[in-house]
Amino acid sequence: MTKIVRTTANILFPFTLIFGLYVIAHGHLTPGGGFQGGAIVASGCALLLVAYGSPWMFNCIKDTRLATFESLGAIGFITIAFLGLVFSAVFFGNFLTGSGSLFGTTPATGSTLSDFNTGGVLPLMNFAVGVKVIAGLFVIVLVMAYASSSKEWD
Amino acid sequence: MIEYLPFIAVVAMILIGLYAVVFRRNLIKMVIGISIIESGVNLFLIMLGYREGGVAPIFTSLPSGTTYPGEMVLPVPQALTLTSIVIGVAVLALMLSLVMHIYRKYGTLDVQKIRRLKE
Amino acid sequence: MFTLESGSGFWNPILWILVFVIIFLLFYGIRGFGKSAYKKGTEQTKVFLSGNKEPSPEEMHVKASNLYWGFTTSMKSLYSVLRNMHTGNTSDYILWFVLVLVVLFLILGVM
Amino acid sequence: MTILEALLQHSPALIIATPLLSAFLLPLVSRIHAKVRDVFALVMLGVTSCFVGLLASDVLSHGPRIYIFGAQNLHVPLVRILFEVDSMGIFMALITMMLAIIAVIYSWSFLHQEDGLDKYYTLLLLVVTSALGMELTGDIFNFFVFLEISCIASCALIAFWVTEGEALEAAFKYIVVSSVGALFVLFAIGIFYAQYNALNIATLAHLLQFTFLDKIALVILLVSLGMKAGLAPMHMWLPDSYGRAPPSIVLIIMSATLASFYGILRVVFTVYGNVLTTSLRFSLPVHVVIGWILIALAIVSILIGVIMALIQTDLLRLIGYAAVAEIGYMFLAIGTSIAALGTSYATVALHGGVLHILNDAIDIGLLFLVAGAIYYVTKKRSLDDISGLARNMKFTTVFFLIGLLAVAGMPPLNGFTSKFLIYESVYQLNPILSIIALLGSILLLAVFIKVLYAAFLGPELPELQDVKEAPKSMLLAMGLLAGFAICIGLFPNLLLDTLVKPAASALMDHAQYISMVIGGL
Repeated sequence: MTKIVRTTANILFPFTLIFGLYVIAHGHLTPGGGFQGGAIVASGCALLLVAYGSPWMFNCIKDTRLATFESLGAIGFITIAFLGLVFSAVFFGNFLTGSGSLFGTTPATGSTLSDFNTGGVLPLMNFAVGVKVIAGLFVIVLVMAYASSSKEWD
Repeated sequence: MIEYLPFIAVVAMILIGLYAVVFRRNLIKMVIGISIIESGVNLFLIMLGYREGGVAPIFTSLPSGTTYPGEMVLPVPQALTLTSIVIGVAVLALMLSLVMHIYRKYGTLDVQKIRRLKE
Repeated sequence: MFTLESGSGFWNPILWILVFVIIFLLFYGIRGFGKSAYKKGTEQTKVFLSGNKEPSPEEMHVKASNLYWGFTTSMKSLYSVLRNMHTGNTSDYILWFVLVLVVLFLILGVM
Repeated sequence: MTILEALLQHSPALIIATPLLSAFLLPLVSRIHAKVRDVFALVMLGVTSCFVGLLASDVLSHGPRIYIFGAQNLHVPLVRILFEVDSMGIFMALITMMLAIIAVIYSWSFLHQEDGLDKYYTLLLLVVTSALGMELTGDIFNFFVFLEISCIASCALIAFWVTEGEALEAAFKYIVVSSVGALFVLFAIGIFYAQYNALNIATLAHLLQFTFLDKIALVILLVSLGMKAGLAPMHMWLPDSYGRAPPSIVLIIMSATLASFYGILRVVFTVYGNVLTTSLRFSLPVHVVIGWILIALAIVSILIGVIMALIQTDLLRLIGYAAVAEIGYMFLAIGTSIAALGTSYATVALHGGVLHILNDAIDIGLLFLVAGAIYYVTKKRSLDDISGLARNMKFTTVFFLIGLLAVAGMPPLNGFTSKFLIYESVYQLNPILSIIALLGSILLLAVFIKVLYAAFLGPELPELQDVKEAPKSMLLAMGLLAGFAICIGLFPNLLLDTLVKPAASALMDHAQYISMVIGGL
């Protein structure tokens, strides 16, 4: 791609990243969450992919590493569900809510300013899903782009 | 009448999608057809949860003066739609990668020619 | 434990196996009558095809698609319908789905 | 509370969570060593089977159990995801675990030269998770989610031999068919939610009125789940994908297919259980109409399955058509039991149908494993190219004979026990149906006699002179299934009394299923 496209992609990529991470982090307060934010971050990565080409991207990051991250995200999600079983005796139990510790504040009902420190295990699950979706969607786009650009087609 | 309009749109989208799957010969267009069916079903689910004049079901940012939960739109169909969208993305990615590989093996995207398995 | 009742009949595998064993023993006994005339390694055990040489395995091999030739030939009209039905076209698979859906809609809609 | 009680209480969740967790751990485990990965998959499935067994022993003695995700008690409004486990669900879960363990044992030798096996085992465990989820869930939307997971994961597994164009074609057909089917299921779920504001199966069954929209939802659910179960004339994807997937995978896909069949049972008997006796126009009750629709489609399945199987030359594809016929028998049994609801032979038909689910899994599974063994040693798919294998593959031949007799419903093997119940009960509904079913069985026997003659008997071809017997783990897997076939054939009542009759009565007794949830509110 031309220098104009690459420069634009360079400028836009951090903003996309920040916005995606914001959507993941505020998943328990506003519309959005792990999947939506992950999709935004992955689309930012896809922007870089388009601008710089898949062989360059393939040199930067290996698809096996992304697959490992995807597994880690899924494992994190299920581990939190298992922790619910351990601490509150229910699978997927929300053992952090109301505890006063991490993400443990109980929010006030009605129109309040969003309190980030609420939601119990939901933000943690959003992070786990976010990691999985970023890695998963990006590996799909990367492998597809690499396969369709390779010379085997002819 | 106007309140039935979205449901007519749902049926129309499902029929358009089915038309694309059944009568279009290009594999990519069939995949698009399935996506249209999926959008139709998602629109249907979203319509079920709509309340006239309702606000978004966000617990902490209700406009002042509204009461919980009578004036929110229903959140459950939105959660269902979200799940369905996530699944739809996975199905779409899988179908497109299969189409890529099929094109590599068969050299065509015409569904009439991709029928080595028959009878 | 062995008897399966269906309300109008019953099925007992042990009885069946007993009958089977008895029939097998009978046949084995009958087979024993001819056993004394059988000598291994003589002309008696060679293949005899009216004096012709025994063909090679490839020539003797009856292919699976030729088995039941009579049945498939006599049912040709049925098979041509079924072959036309199984087009292998993905669109047709969905078309059948839609057709069955419409027919059942009509049946339950009339009811 | 002892540890056993705690495990029992949480076993519905653990049954889903264990294979799911191990599915995502597998890519990491497989980095250690390939052997560790294979053992890990088997051990995790073993642990899951222990939970299933524990839950089964409790459910069979103490009645259905519910498990609420994320909360201790039920609250109004019921928005929680529930798992409701009754005898029918646990019976299906046992079948799924049996198929999964045998498939893993088989794939040790069968696929040991292939690469990409870490993803293979991950997807395999995902399909097992989704099948178990479909069978244990008490929430209809959750059912849809597991249905879609099974579609996606089994499609990727069908395309496992990605270098063959036909495998890709089969996978594409499968994903198109099953995603369209699943989207229609979602549409039907939307119709339910629009009317009753509920997604829980028990609540839905409690509230259902059989309005016009419910009729539409019933038709959509019957047809789309029937398509996923391989009911003719929507069966065409089934021989394609069964014939092109690795045979160890066919067992796994079969468990997903049978879970869709279970979905039909659950929809008809439980969700529509209250309204089955409502009269429609011409004073015909609902159950007669639905029953005869299912019987008609079942007869079509049996006939198309056996007649098309007769002209196949590709062995795996041939068995795929035989699987269509076997599914026809299952639908014939439940169609009879619905059409004749209330009579004594309806119960017998249901017993036959439920037992036939297990027998179909064993028989067709055994035949696929044998066909896979033939493919493994000869690398040939077509029956035209193989001959005289019995000389070198003695065990495989014996297993094939057992599978042949079992699938054709010959006494004293397991296929006969369930088909006997089906013939006897269908005869009382309509003798002609019974005759057609018998004719189907005879044709099925003819089909497999052809395979026996073409593959195992006949002259020994020169290029097949030095074939060897299949490896030990494949023989073990086939032997296990053959052992099940003989045991069920010899002791039919043992299984019928312990598992099948409770499962059938759990289906018939929808009031108990409903009261488990409604009573707790």
